[in-house]
Amino acid sequence: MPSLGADMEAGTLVEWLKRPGDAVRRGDIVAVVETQKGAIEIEVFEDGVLDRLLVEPGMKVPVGTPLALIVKPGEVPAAAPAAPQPTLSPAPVAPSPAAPEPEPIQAAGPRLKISPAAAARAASLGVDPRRLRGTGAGGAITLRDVDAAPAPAPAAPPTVAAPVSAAQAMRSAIAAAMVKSKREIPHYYLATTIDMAKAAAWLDEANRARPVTERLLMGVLLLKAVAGALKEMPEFNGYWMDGAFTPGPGIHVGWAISLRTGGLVTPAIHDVETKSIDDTMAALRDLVKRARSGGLRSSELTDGTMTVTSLGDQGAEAVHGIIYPPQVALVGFGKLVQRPWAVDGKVVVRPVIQATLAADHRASDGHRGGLFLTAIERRLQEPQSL
Amino acid sequence: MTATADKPHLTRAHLLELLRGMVRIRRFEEKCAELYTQEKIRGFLHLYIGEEAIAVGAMQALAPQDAVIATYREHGHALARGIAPGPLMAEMYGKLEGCCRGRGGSMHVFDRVARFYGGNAIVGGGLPLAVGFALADRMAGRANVTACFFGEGAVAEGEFHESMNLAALWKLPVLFVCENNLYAMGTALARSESQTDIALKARSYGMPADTVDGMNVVDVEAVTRAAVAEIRAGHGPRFLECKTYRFRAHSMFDAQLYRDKAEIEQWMTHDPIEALQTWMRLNGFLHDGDLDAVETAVAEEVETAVAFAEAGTWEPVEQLESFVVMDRVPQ
Amino acid sequence: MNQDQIKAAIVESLLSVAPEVDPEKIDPGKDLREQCDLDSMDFLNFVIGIHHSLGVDIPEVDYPSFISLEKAAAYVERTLAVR
Amino acid sequence: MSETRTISYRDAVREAIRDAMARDPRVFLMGEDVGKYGGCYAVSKGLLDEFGEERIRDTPLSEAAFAGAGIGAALNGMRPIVEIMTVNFSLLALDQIVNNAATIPHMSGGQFAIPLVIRMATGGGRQVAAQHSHSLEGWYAHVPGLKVLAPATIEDARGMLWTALEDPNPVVIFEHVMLYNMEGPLAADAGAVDITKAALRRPGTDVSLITYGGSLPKTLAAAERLAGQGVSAEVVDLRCLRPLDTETIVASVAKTHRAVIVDEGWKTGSLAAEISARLMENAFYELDAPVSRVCSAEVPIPYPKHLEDAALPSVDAICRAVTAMVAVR
Repeated sequence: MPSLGADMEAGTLVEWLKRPGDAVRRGDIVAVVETQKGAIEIEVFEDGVLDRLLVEPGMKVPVGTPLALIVKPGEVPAAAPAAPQPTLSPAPVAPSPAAPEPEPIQAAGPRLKISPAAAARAASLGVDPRRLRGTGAGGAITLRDVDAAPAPAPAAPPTVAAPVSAAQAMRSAIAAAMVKSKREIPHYYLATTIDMAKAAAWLDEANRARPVTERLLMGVLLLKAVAGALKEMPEFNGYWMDGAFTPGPGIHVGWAISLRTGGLVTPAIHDVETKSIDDTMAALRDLVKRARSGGLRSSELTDGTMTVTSLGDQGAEAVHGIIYPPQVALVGFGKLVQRPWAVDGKVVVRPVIQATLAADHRASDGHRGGLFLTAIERRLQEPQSL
Repeated sequence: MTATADKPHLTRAHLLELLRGMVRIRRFEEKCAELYTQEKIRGFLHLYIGEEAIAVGAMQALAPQDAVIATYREHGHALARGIAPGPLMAEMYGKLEGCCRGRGGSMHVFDRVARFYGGNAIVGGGLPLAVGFALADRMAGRANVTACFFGEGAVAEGEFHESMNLAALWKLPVLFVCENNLYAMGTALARSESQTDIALKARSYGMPADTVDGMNVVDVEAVTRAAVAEIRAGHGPRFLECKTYRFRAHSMFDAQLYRDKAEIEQWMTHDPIEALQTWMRLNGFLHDGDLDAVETAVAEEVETAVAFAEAGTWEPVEQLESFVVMDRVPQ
Repeated sequence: MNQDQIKAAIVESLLSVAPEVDPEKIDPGKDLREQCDLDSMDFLNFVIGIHHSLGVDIPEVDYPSFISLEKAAAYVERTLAVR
Repeated sequence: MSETRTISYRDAVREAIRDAMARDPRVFLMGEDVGKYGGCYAVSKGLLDEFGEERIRDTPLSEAAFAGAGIGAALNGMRPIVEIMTVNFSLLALDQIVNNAATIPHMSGGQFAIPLVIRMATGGGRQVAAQHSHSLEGWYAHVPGLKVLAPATIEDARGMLWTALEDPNPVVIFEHVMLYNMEGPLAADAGAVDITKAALRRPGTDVSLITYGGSLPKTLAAAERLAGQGVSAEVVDLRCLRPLDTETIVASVAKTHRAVIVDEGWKTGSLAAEISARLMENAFYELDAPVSRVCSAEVPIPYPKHLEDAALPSVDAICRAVTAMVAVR
């Protein structure tokens, strides 16, 4: 029974494709074996004649057990070993076929120097430790390194030291997450344009009285408005896992931050709906600053319960985002623009913003999505209550 | 026969009891040797054959509340102290029904009821324990005696001298019984001691000491009774040197290269059992059929003991670690 | 505080929000937000950094004065001189 | 919190002995110079006058005999406290302690227990050289059938003895010579303490410093210094060297992910080695760095002060071990 993978301990012979007396050539498929990973064809690596079958179909035998005897041309058949014994006979079938699983990237290299605790945490977070640089004694990868590592999904504070590989790693992580999202999540999209005159006026007024360190940005009003709407309609806050919706443990809003060195991260601000607007602003400022300097923790990068992406004043007017799995919703804001706007039957110029919702149709429907955008809009008309 | 008088009462019944006590040890141990070759008994097996008069004679002088501490050659003392042959044999088998659940084996016999505290297989190691036993009795105001048996090999150990000194210094109620069989395993006394008069060593600590023919059970009993009476009266420790000889090898795996066959044969003419029989017969204490009756009774005891051991069970391995840490002091 | 120290402090604040930037390559006369791809949050952090290191208060209406390194340095110099 | 008073470790041990003697007439103290002299370390000073020669019993220099006598007396109903001047001298009594005290309950199939307490001084630091300074408690901690304690605080010096006397097993208590003069607060109503659990002497998050006995004050001092360097060290006092409280050790390391063991014994075959092995067995996947040990240099403890200092674990050595583990960035 050939070892078809490091974790294979035994296999069940399903059928023989050759009979005793048949000539076999290197590369021939002689049997089918059922393993814990499914049925696998068994090839031989010798030329000769199949002399005797040692294992009957239906028998489960450990790896290493001879399945059959092959007699090479001109060779006299040796006495068969008592079947099935895990001993080597003159010419056991298929001693070591190519492993069906792809080999780990560094399989042949030196053993990775990583602390046991760091290895365990990396495994639980899905972080590939071979991509990390160790800062522990002797260059060992420690818990700190794992915590500071790019999360497996779109994430990673790039370091100046290794921009190329980090950026590549992030790119591939983003690619994996986005492909998974587009493949698995049935997105639906809604959009609405929101009059931001009241919010802008309130913001100007508020900031005029504030020292520079306490000033607010429009982004924080948007964030608070979304958090309030999420509290009202919790079906947009949480995860789709194992075929069902699980509400998030809190309203932890992921904030998409585009990195100038490439890629983006979506670190979460925890419990936004219970934070004051000033605290939310402080958290957001801190988060952006740390995203720029590479100080984000991997846990921040993975525990958002929904995501907001705001393109800001340099961006486009609307964004139709891709949900970050296993979340179920993403709200996008375009840039603030001055547009003609009908008020009381007259056209006036107003600052407006386009809000879009990308939502998982498995978790919610379009009608509810519309109400959700409306809830955001309503909140932005009462900025003093945010 | 009362056990506390300071002189033996040489009645026919008592003499027969002494005879039976020695024969019991002899036949029991002969059976042990046989069982050893059958691998029923393993480990070390040290036979007392030839020295029976000492254990049997000395035990006559002890009361039930007294304590006995012996060595790894202690089957004789255990039987003479009243430990039943069945549990003793089961202990040699290593069976759960043994007097120590089989955990001690031949060299480590303990019995709470008999106040029998080993079974100490470190030569000299039992002497400090005896001092402590006696100290406890003294402090608690109990008129008990602790009898401590050891061989002449122990005399070379520091623990012997420390214990002699401490017992004498504190006037503790200890009876030290040295069974001088002339060989410490294979080393003759003269090859290991600068002073071969062992009683003299005890006297040097101010401890009264007697030397007695250890092949004569009546003499041993008489001397022991006198010593125990002194000790119990609060006059401090006493020392007995019993001259004796072991007829068998040190243990089962011993070619006896260290002593002549002629020497062994010479000593075997002083067999304590035969000596008692002869003396009893000469003095009219041994009647026809007495010997057969003793042998028959003892044979039955030994047979019953072997059957008891054979029928015994093995302690479950799950209990391996019990009694390492005790959860209470057994009362 | 001389001009060089002021410029150094401004550059340091810029680097705290855009660590990947090479200060040598910045055109002191051009818009920082375009050159360094700063968003509003970065810009706010940049201004706050200058406030912390140089001790000048910066009203929101004066944000346009920080659009380039040159303008920012001139603004700070002026403000400090007035004090 | 009840009222406290300041008391030395020495006086706390004496109070514990006095308290035990008063509580139980079966208790007595036996050892070299415990009576007339007042104890080599003055622990039993004054007790002879109070309790008399029967119960405060000077012995000849016969470690084997009086340790064995303690075992015999315990087997025969008493609750002896045997004092051996130093652990080095206890080697003369090793036969009795290891071959008798530790084996008889098991060999006898549980027929007997040995409720005996043996106290002895241990450790270096007083320039008394290589036959009075060693830390051999790890040897005793190796032996099944013994319990081994190392009181490192005033409270434990006061409280461990009575609990040990109530224990049905032979208990060996190691008092580090450098602790006798240590003074500290003790609750007015201080009494018996648990002898099964290790104690958290200082909480921390970055590294667990696991120690016992005379090394505890040094370890606490090191933790304080490390705090000034931004390293939060947790200090675990083993208290009981056999059986070891693996649970507490593992819980601490599971929190900090790093361990430095401070043990005045020699490194080779030491208690520190045992603790390290237990961390491998029970906390391997919690470890973020190899376990480190600060032990005595592998030399007989020398006489000159500068060499003795260099041989024993020090605050500097502990800090260095921690820094090497925590601060590499």
